[in-house]
Amino acid sequence: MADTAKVIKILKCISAKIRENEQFLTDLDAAIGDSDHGINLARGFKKVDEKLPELADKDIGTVLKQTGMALVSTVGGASGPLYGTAFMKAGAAAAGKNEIDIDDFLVLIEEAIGGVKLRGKAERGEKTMLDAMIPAAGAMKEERSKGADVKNILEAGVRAANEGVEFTKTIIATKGRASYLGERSIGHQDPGATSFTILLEAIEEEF
Amino acid sequence: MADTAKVIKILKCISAKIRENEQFLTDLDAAIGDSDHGINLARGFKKVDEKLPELADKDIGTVLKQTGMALVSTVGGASGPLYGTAFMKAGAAAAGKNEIDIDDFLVLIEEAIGGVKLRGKAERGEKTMLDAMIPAAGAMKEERSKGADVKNILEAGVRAANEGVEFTKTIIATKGRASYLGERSIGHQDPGATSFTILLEAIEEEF
Amino acid sequence: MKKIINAVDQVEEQMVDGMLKAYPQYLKRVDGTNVIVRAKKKTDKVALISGGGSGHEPAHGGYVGTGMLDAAVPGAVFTSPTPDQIYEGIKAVATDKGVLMVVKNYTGDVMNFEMAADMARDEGIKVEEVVVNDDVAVDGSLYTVGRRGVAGTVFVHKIAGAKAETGASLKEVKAIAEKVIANVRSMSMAIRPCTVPAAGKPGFELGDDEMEIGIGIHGETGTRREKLRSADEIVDILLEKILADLDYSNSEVAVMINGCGATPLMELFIANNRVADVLKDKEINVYKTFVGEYMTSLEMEGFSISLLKLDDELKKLLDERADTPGFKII
Amino acid sequence: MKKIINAVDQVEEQMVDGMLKAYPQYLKRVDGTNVIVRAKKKTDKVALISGGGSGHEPAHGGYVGTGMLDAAVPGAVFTSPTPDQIYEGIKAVATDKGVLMVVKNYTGDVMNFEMAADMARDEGIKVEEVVVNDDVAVDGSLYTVGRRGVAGTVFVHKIAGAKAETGASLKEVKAIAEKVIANVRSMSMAIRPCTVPAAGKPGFELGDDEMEIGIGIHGETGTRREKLRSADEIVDILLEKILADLDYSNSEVAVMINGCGATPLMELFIANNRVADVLKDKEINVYKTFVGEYMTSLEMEGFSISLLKLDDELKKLLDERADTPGFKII
Ligand SMILES: Nc1ncnc2c1ncn2[C@@H]1O[C@H](COP(=O)(O)OP(=O)(O)O)[C@@H](O)[C@H]1O
Ligand SMILES: Nc1ncnc2c1ncn2[C@@H]1O[C@H](COP(=O)(O)OP(=O)(O)O)[C@@H](O)[C@H]1O
Ligand SMILES: [Mg+2]
Ligand SMILES: [Mg+2]
Ligand SMILES: [Mg+2]
Ligand SMILES: [Mg+2]
Repeated sequence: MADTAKVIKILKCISAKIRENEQFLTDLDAAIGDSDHGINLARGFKKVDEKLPELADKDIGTVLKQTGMALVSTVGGASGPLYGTAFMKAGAAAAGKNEIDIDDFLVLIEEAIGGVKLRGKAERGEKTMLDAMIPAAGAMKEERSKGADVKNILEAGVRAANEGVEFTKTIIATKGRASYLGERSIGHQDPGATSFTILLEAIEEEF
Repeated sequence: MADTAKVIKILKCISAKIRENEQFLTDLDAAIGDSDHGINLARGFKKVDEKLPELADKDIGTVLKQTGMALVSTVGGASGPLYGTAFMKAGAAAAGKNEIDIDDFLVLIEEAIGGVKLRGKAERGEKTMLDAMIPAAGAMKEERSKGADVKNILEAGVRAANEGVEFTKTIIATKGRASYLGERSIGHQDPGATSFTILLEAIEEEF
Repeated sequence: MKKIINAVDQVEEQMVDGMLKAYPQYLKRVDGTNVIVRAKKKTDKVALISGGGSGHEPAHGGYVGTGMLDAAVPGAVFTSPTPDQIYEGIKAVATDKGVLMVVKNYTGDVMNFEMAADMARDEGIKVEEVVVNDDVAVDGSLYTVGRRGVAGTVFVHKIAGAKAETGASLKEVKAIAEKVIANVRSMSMAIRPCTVPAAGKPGFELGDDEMEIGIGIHGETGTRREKLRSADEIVDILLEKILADLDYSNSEVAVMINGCGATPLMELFIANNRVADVLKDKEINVYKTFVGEYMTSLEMEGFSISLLKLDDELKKLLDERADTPGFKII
Repeated sequence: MKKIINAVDQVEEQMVDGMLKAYPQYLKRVDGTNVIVRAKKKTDKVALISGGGSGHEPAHGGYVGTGMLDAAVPGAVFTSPTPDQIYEGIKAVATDKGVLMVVKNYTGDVMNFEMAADMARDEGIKVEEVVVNDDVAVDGSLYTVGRRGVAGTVFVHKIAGAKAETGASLKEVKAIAEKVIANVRSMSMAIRPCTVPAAGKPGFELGDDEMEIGIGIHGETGTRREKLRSADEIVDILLEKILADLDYSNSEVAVMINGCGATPLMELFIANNRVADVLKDKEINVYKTFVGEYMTSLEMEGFSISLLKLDDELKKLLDERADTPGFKII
């Protein structure tokens, strides 16, 4: 179970981890993109950090929506609208809620994925963040259906996300900037899939 | 004694030596100038080379004047007008002559120096080609007054020119491009003094 | 990283400040944003707005002015601006005739501009969009997100800007912009990479005898790496791809030889020397040539060639007066 | 050496060819030379001629056109043109009103131009000369050949060009050129050297954390080497020297922030941001600012600041229409 305070704690942890990995994510983007993914997300989550204090007495839906709006208005590039939409969709699904459990969380993740797909017009297998998001959601749903506990569910999600990142190394990008490289994109992991995995790791740590 | 054929042979030797030293002279100019002295002179003496065949039946004055004009119209920069004027002045002094001896040669050198001084408004000690030319002329005149033979006279000239080059390392430039460097020009030899020394070495070899 | 800057997190802001202080007769800022608009708002025409990451100067702020853009929205270096900034730009220049957004075809740019357009439409502003995709380096096939927008975008600004200045309707301005897009193709190469300030190191490394062919404008590698060749051979490689993509035969063209940011003009002219010869050989008539830095990638060294196929209408609009800091037609 | 060229001994010729092919509406060549003249000779005015080594593009060929030069004579890279070429240029543009040569103060340039002037005078052509020496990096003391001519030269072209266009006499045009020279000061720095193509290697080496202060426009080292500093600190160093050399207090100025060839416009704008602030602080009023590449040194990275002190006459002439490939005032 997570209340607003916990959600805020999770968001702080996400923010810290993303900002720690700024250079790493930027370097990944240098290989197959334009050297800004870490910079973009770090700028965005810095803004999120600044906004969180004033959200302490809001419902979870509002917290997530405001997080999404902060990202949309600071990140820019492709990942700004995508992560922004993801958080805003999750926020909409959590509207009015002051507590969420793991089932709610799985719904939010589904909503977030739906938002990313719609906004980016992409599917799994195109070497994007979706290649970490979709398998992670699938694995978590499966663990849940087996009756696993929260910790195991989230661990399974992180594992699947990491496998998704590994998988992105083996495929050609057909969406986003990396698609311009054609064959040259093979061998490199997708920055967005990587940043999502970092984000999920933070959730796993703090949920 | 040198007739037109010999003068042409000397000029060919000068040209060959200057062109061999193109990179060396350019590197010297890189240190305290603009990296073009060797390139400039090589371009000029290439043109002289092309012109020499048609001068075979001309008097020495004409050969030297034409050499000067070829240099003026191809070298550019500071050294073009200076070397060009030097050869044209020497040519004027040799007008109509079909043979010159060492005494004539010393007159031609004096004329050349006068031309350079006038054109460049410089004196000895300003870190220019004059710092090789003037001591070389002085040393040759002295050897001559002692009754030395042609070989010894020219050797003395080359020695003095080389000493002049060494001397340029110790002084600040006050003329030409190197003067912009102030103290920073100390320690570097002057490209123009060096190219004159190479030229005199060619004369010594072939006279 | 060696740059003439103050701090990596201030480059965009100080760049915009420096531009505004240089050209107060042309430009001003929308308060509280980095959005650049004309010093004097024009109200009787369709407003043109463009933008994209910073690092492409003079694009796009330098093209704000008479006969070209009404607003330019710069993002962080090589990063599409955010919807709220674009929305501020749209609001600042919107007229009753509407707003045309000139967007370069990148996932981020398209998404951010479209989100902003939705916000503006909610306010009752008429907004239309064109997406420039002139880069033939990448196939516009199913397996990519389509061709990228590069230097050809400047022709869109120029010609749609001239059309807007006539008082034409949003539909007409959009149609002419789309005509330019349909008729312009570009391709680029680089011999030296660039460094995003906040990243601190170059996007890629190149050997002393190597070049990248088919680069974009965001410091990324190209479609292939090759041994460096002569200027003429490089031009031939780029032109071949451009001429294969669109039928230019028997047509008149405008040529743009665009430096990537650190390319000396001397080298651009040497490139143009070959471009002119090849086009002459192929009986493609050069109507006008533009050589310079129009759409750069920080301090990247390299160049792009853009060919715009012209008809009488496009020629006339290309020749119309333009008075902006970065592009002038007298 | 990494350059987009064909052969080191062809760069000057192919550069001029490429420039002429880009701008046939503005430029043509004097047959058998590399001299660039206006496509249409103007006969009712004093003819302005300038030149110098190549490698400074757009200078000087790019400034040939209405309101600026009548002829530009390019030499080999960084090497003054020869008297015979300059003489051809003078002959091609000479009018009954006479010819004004705008020469930058370098031993070579001055000697070659003066030899050409002598040749032209022998033919009965009226020729006068002004020598530009705006670079305050070097003292104009007894121990040098005086200050160098650098980017401030472009202001001389512009203003003397505008004056000539009015039909003024040779004496008047020369006087206004000298007024500009008396009132313009410049200073430069670099963070990356350049390579003369035929030399094959850079004129100097700089560490990753070093800069040269007080460079000229021929790829040479400056008056001193320092640790690289912030853009603002660099501007302060350059401006201090300029402002100490001429009394600009309570005056209006034109500012030129000139890139050395490989400096991204972003960095020039960041520099201008500081220049504008400092001048404001000192109550020196900026009348007009020019940011771009006006007088380059191949692919050198760095910039110069030029300040021209204005009065009403200079302001008016600065604002006159100019239409050349490299400089336009509408
Ligand atoms: N259409 C898309 N759908 C989903 N994710 C995408 C899409 N396009 C790009 N991405 C993700 O965005 C990441 C790049 O983000 P970022 O570098 O911040 O933006 P940009 O590509 O505009 O520079 C990619 O690694 C990829 O995971
Ligand atoms: N005023 C002068 N008098 C005599 N020699 C000079 C003068 N100015 C320059 N020089 C000589 O010219 C040389 C440089 O020639 P060069 O590099 O070809 O021309 P530039 O300096 O125009 O690039 C110097 O090394 C110096 O010897
Ligand atoms: Mg990116
Ligand atoms: Mg030199
Ligand atoms: Mg980006
Ligand atoms: Mg020189």
